[in-house]
Amino acid sequence: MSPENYLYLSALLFTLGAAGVLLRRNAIVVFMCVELMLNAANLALVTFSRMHGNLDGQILAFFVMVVAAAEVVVGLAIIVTVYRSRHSASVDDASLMKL
Amino acid sequence: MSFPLLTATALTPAVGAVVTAAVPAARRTAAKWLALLFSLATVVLAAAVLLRFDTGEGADRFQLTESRAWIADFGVRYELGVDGIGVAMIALTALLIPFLIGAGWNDADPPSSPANGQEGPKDDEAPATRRWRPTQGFFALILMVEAMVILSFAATDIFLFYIFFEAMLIPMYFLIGGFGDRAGEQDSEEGQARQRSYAAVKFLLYNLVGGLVMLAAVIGLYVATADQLPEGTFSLQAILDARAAGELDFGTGTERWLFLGFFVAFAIKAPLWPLHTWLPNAMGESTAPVAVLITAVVDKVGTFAMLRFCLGLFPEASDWATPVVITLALVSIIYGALLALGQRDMKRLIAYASISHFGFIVLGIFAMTSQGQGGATLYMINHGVATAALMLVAGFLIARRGSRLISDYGGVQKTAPVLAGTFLIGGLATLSLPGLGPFVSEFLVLVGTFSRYKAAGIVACAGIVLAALYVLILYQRTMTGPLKPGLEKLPDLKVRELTVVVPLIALLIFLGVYPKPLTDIVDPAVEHTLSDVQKTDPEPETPAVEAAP
Amino acid sequence: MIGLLVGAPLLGAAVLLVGGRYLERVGHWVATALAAVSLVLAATLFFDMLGRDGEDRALHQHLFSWIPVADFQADVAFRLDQLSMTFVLLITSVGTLIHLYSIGYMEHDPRRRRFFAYLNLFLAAMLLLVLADNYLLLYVGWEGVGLASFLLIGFWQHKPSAATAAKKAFVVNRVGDVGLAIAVMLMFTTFGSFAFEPVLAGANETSEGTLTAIGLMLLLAACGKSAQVPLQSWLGDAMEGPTPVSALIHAATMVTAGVYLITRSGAIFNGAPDAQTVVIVVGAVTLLFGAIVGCAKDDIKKALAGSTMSQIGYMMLATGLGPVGYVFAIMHLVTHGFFKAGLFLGAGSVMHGMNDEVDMRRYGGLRKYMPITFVTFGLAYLAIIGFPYLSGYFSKDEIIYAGFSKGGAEGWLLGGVMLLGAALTAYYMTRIMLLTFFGEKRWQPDAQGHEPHPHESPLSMTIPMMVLAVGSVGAGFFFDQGETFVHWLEPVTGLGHGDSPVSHGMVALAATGVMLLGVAGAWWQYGRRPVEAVAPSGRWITRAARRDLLQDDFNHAVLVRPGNYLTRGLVYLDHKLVDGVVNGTAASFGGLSGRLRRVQNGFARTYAVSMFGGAAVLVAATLLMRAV
Amino acid sequence: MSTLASLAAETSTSSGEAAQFWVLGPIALLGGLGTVLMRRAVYSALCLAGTMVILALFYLANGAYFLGMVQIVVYTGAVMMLFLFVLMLVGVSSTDSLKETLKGQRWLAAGCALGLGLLLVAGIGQASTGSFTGLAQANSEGNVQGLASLLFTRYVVAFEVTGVLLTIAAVGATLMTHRERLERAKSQREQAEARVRENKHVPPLPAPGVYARHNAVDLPGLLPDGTPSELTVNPTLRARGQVREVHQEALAAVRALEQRTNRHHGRAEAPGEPGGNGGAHGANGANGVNGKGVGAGSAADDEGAVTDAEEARK
Repeated sequence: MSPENYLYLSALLFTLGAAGVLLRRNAIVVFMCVELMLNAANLALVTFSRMHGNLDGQILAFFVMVVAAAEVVVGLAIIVTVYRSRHSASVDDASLMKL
Repeated sequence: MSFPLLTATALTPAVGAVVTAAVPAARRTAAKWLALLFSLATVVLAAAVLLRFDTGEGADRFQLTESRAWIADFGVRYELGVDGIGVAMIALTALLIPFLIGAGWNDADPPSSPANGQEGPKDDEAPATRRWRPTQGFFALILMVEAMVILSFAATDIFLFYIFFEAMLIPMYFLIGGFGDRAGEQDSEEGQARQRSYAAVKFLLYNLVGGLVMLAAVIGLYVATADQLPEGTFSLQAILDARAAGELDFGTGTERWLFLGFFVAFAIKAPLWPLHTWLPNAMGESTAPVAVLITAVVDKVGTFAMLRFCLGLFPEASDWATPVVITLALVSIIYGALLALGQRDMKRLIAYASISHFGFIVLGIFAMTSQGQGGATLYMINHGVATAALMLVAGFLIARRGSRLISDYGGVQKTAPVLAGTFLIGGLATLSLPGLGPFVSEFLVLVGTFSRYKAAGIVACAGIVLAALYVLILYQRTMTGPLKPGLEKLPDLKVRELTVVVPLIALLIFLGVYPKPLTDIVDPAVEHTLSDVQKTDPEPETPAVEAAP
Repeated sequence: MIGLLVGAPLLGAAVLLVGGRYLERVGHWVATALAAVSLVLAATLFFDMLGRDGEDRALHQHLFSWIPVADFQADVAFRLDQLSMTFVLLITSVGTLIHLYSIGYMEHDPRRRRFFAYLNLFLAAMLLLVLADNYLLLYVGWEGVGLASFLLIGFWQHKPSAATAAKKAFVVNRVGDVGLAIAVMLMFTTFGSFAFEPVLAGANETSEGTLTAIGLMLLLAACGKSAQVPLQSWLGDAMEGPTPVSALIHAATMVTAGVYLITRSGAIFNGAPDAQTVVIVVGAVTLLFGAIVGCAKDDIKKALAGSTMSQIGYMMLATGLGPVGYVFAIMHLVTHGFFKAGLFLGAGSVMHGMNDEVDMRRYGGLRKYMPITFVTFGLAYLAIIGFPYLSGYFSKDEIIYAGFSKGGAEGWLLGGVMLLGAALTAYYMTRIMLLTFFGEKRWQPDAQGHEPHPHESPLSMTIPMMVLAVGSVGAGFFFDQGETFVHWLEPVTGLGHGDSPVSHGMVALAATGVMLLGVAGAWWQYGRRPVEAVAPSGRWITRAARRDLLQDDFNHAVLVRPGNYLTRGLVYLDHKLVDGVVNGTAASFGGLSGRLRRVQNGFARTYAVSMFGGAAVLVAATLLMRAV
Repeated sequence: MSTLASLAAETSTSSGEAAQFWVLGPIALLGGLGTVLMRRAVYSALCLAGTMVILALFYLANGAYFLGMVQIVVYTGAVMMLFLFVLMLVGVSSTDSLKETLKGQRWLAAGCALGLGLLLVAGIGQASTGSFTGLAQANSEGNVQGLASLLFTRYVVAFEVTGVLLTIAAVGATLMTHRERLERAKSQREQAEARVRENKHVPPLPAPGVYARHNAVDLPGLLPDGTPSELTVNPTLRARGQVREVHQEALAAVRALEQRTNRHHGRAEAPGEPGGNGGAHGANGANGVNGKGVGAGSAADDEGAVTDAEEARK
């Protein structure tokens, strides 16, 4: 088997994550789906690094993780605040950005 | 450089505007007097311009010139200068404004004050307008418009002209939208407000579109000059010289496009059929002085600019466009007159009459004869004065009765003979009765047109008859016949109103009887314009043998 | 000097109009005095002119340059030659008399001051018209008299009929004025000038076509001012004005301006036979038209108005004949000025005595009540029907003779027409005479129910009537003595001698014959048996004539109604089409933006979808890039 | 460990790895699907955690030992736990309906996702290269050392920046979630006074479930006519939608009990009682009144109760 299968897997996971982001209304779930996409990307990166035989891909994946962590922290904080003020975690309820 | 007289003339009303606007809300009357004062000062300065202007042989075309570098990168300069036409127009503008201020003395008082021509409430009344200062604003805006207009008459730098040409719109917009005449007992307060804002927006949009097209043309002009001359310029004089020296020649195509760009803007400003529909709304909804300001002062910038820029910059293109323009002018003449006949609203009637008159002016300009263009210039002035007289008196009448509908009036001459008389004189001036100013100009325009385009001249003559019809019908319906109910104790003209109207009428008569001073000023400029377009008056078929008397 | 001639009444008008109510009491006297002043001036000028011999009698006065634009040089300059002198005398004398008359006639009118101001204004304008040295200045006077007539016809503005009549008069005149304007332009383009001398001098080396065009335009103007077919319709309604006005403007002076214009432009018409023919036709048609109308009207003033038209038709016709006719046209004009003014003043005094009743069928037997009026009116009557050796007799017969002298069939035709006209004249004038002064009294109480009791008018009214009566009796004889008048005018108008198939005597005989015929006819109808106070329906021709031969119905159908539809249609179009296009554009933009706004629905997920869609497109693009 | 290392070192994948892939790959996919499709957030969180663990294994298989560990420790261990905490804050068992509210969103989403996926797959397929160079010499002196050398040499700047980023994130999160008290907290006395002043809940709220056979907090107490009173349950539960249904038979049993007692005392049916259940939801306000009547006899606070019942229903 060739490591490309990992790539295919990551593509599928990424797609799943995307679909989730688009479909789910619960902000937290949407957030998880984003995480899923990030992980898929990471998988791809790791696989690349293996295919190219250098560690830059892994470094990149590492950074992605860090950033993801930061993002999660802030994002969840946001969600909590929104929930406090609106008593709802649905992304559709926060639809004030229209005329 | 000598004392910048033109700048001073334009600056005075501008300063006046600022000062007037700064008057505290409670001191309305003070603001009025201030505005009047400044406008009179402007008149003095304009008179100085008139005197300093040299009409002698060999006097150079543009005089009292000022020139300062402004935006060096684009060759934009602050260049002022007047030829005979400009002087005349500046004089007209400066002269009219004080009358407009006098006529609009109470138009901008807070609604609490009685509208029917009596003096407004004392200053300590009307607490409603402590913060909002409509009166001050009204007069300040009028002065602001005056400044802009004078500058655009004096600007010889095309970009500079464009700026003032556009900037004029802003105060006009607020004047139209902000201050309606209180004539509309037929419809509700906010109904009026809606119509007013509709009119104002329409005015703005029309003129902005025109201005946009013109801006494109202005830039095009710069580009054209930039790639033929050492460096691009906006200066009218420079371009004229360059063309005279043969260094500058936009190709036929370019020239025609540029011409169109300018012409459309001016044709909107001086409403030419079919771009006229903003005028009736604007004049109908605004107060009488503002209506006069629109038609007698602001719109003149359009015709003036046709004469100075369209013909001066693009002679071949003007020649090329002449048939179309003349046709449009004829249509405007007849069409405006017919629509005036069909109006039920006094002010709209006058507006359509003005459209007809603007048709005459444009006709005269593009007849390309010295009579035609001289007549057109006189026409601008005479029409300004005549419309002012008619419209202001109509305004007084409307203020008394509170309605613009002709059908609400009748037999006024019984209760207010003086008002009726002045109204009639204004009307007769509008139908260009010999002995009053407009006749001279109208006849000159007709002769000028006729000597080159016979058919056009004859068609235009139909305008004379129609003018008689709409004016006399208006007079008959409003002033004669049995007295309509509600007019029983209609007061006659007050002293203030008389002081406004009488000088105008005197001026009309003077211009009708002895226009020579004016023609002496205008003629050289017209000759210059004609030489720009390389035209000469057609020779008479069989020159008369001078029979010794 | 000449300027003063115009200036005096103008000053009067200005003073009276501006002076306001301080002049209420003396205003009319001021006006009359100023009219008299110009009369005196005219007289002095006249005798001064008699002092010089034929050729250099013309006086010129250049006041100031009016409109100088390049070649277009319009001056305010006067020219006083025999022709204008004649008019000046007529205008000032009749004018002064009528001022005098009006003092009595308008005594009870609250706005008398303004009336006199207008009268003065008219005098000034009319004098300007006849004294002008170029066609443009003449045009000023031309419209000036139009304005004065507008103001005076509509003087009783509270009467809608008066206001309408005034407007009608002005507008119809405006149509004629356009003719004059175009004529002036043609002159400018042709001769490079429009002063009398260059134009008339240059006339004979210009193409006939141009001359014809100018001539026709002048004729159009003349038709408007002189109420000739087809622009005659205003004259009848103009009778709404006060009677002195009708006498001065619509009988004696203004309406004859057309004749003056054509005579003045003789040189042009001489060069344009076609134009002359048209003039003749117009004159002939109007002659009959007016006469027929005059026969049918029961309103005394309208009947006289018809008569005026008819008489002016005579003059027109004469001018159309060229040099043969000019002199006699003017001569008839002057005599007509006298007797027609006399007739109108008489009618005015009758109305004055009858509570402004105008229907002749309500008069009858007035000779006992107002003898002076009767006598003066009668003399004028005899004069107009051409009773031998009264003024009408000379002037009219000369014209008829000139008509015959045109020669050939047309000569006979013209002569016949004019004789017929003479007969009709005699008929309707006699009718008026009989209905008004003879028979038994037929008047009833008016609407307010007070019985009119006819009385003679005050002296201020009767004196002018007497003077005019004298004039109408003597003028013709005086003029004809040794052909004074002919020699007087000859230097200006020239004089032609046609060869007439018939002699003067025969013409005079025929004229008198038909005159007697007409009188007899009128007597047969109205003299023998009492007249019914209500007009019988009459035959179709009568009914038509009562309605001015349907001219108004014609105008209304052909011009007014279509005009109204046109304006209404245009107003609609302007709103819907011209304006609609603009508003439509604006509306469409508004709608579009409204639609686009919906896209921004504020749902994060919708934006996310677009984001991912974009991403997908990008990926696809890159892939395609690499593929190709 | 060593086996894995040997796997990753080679330039071709062993059958063992293939087996691992083919076994774990589908599970990972299932986890992803679960994350997307589970109605309850907790479940999707758990699914995600599972997927992440599997991914960690794949990292190891790909020779990224450090990352694999980090994945398990940081991601699955820390981040997912954070998620779970937040979920608890928001309401663990709150389910959100998968019913789509935005028109056409579902189709568009499906379209975009599928299109994207297909494109990616196509891209990979296009870019596929048969052979690959393993991490043999990259990991020669250990994966962690390799990473570290890169991280502290070439990527040091990025490293510092991400550090700053993390700090900022932490501070920001605390700032955002921390709420400053603007006004002094009301003392119990003040609250009581306020209640009396606005004449609302002067007595303590009725207790949950005790009247029925259950005494769970999430079960509403029943009103005399047998309808559940929402007042009785904790608002938070209400907000989370975790109020349990009162089963119909329980209600029926209550009614039967009452009837029996009535019969036993020989009392006639109290008017309105039988219709109680039928019209319960229709006339909830009125029932609320009765309920309060039970709670505290004073008629003074009836309308207060009404309003409260209204609130509860909202």
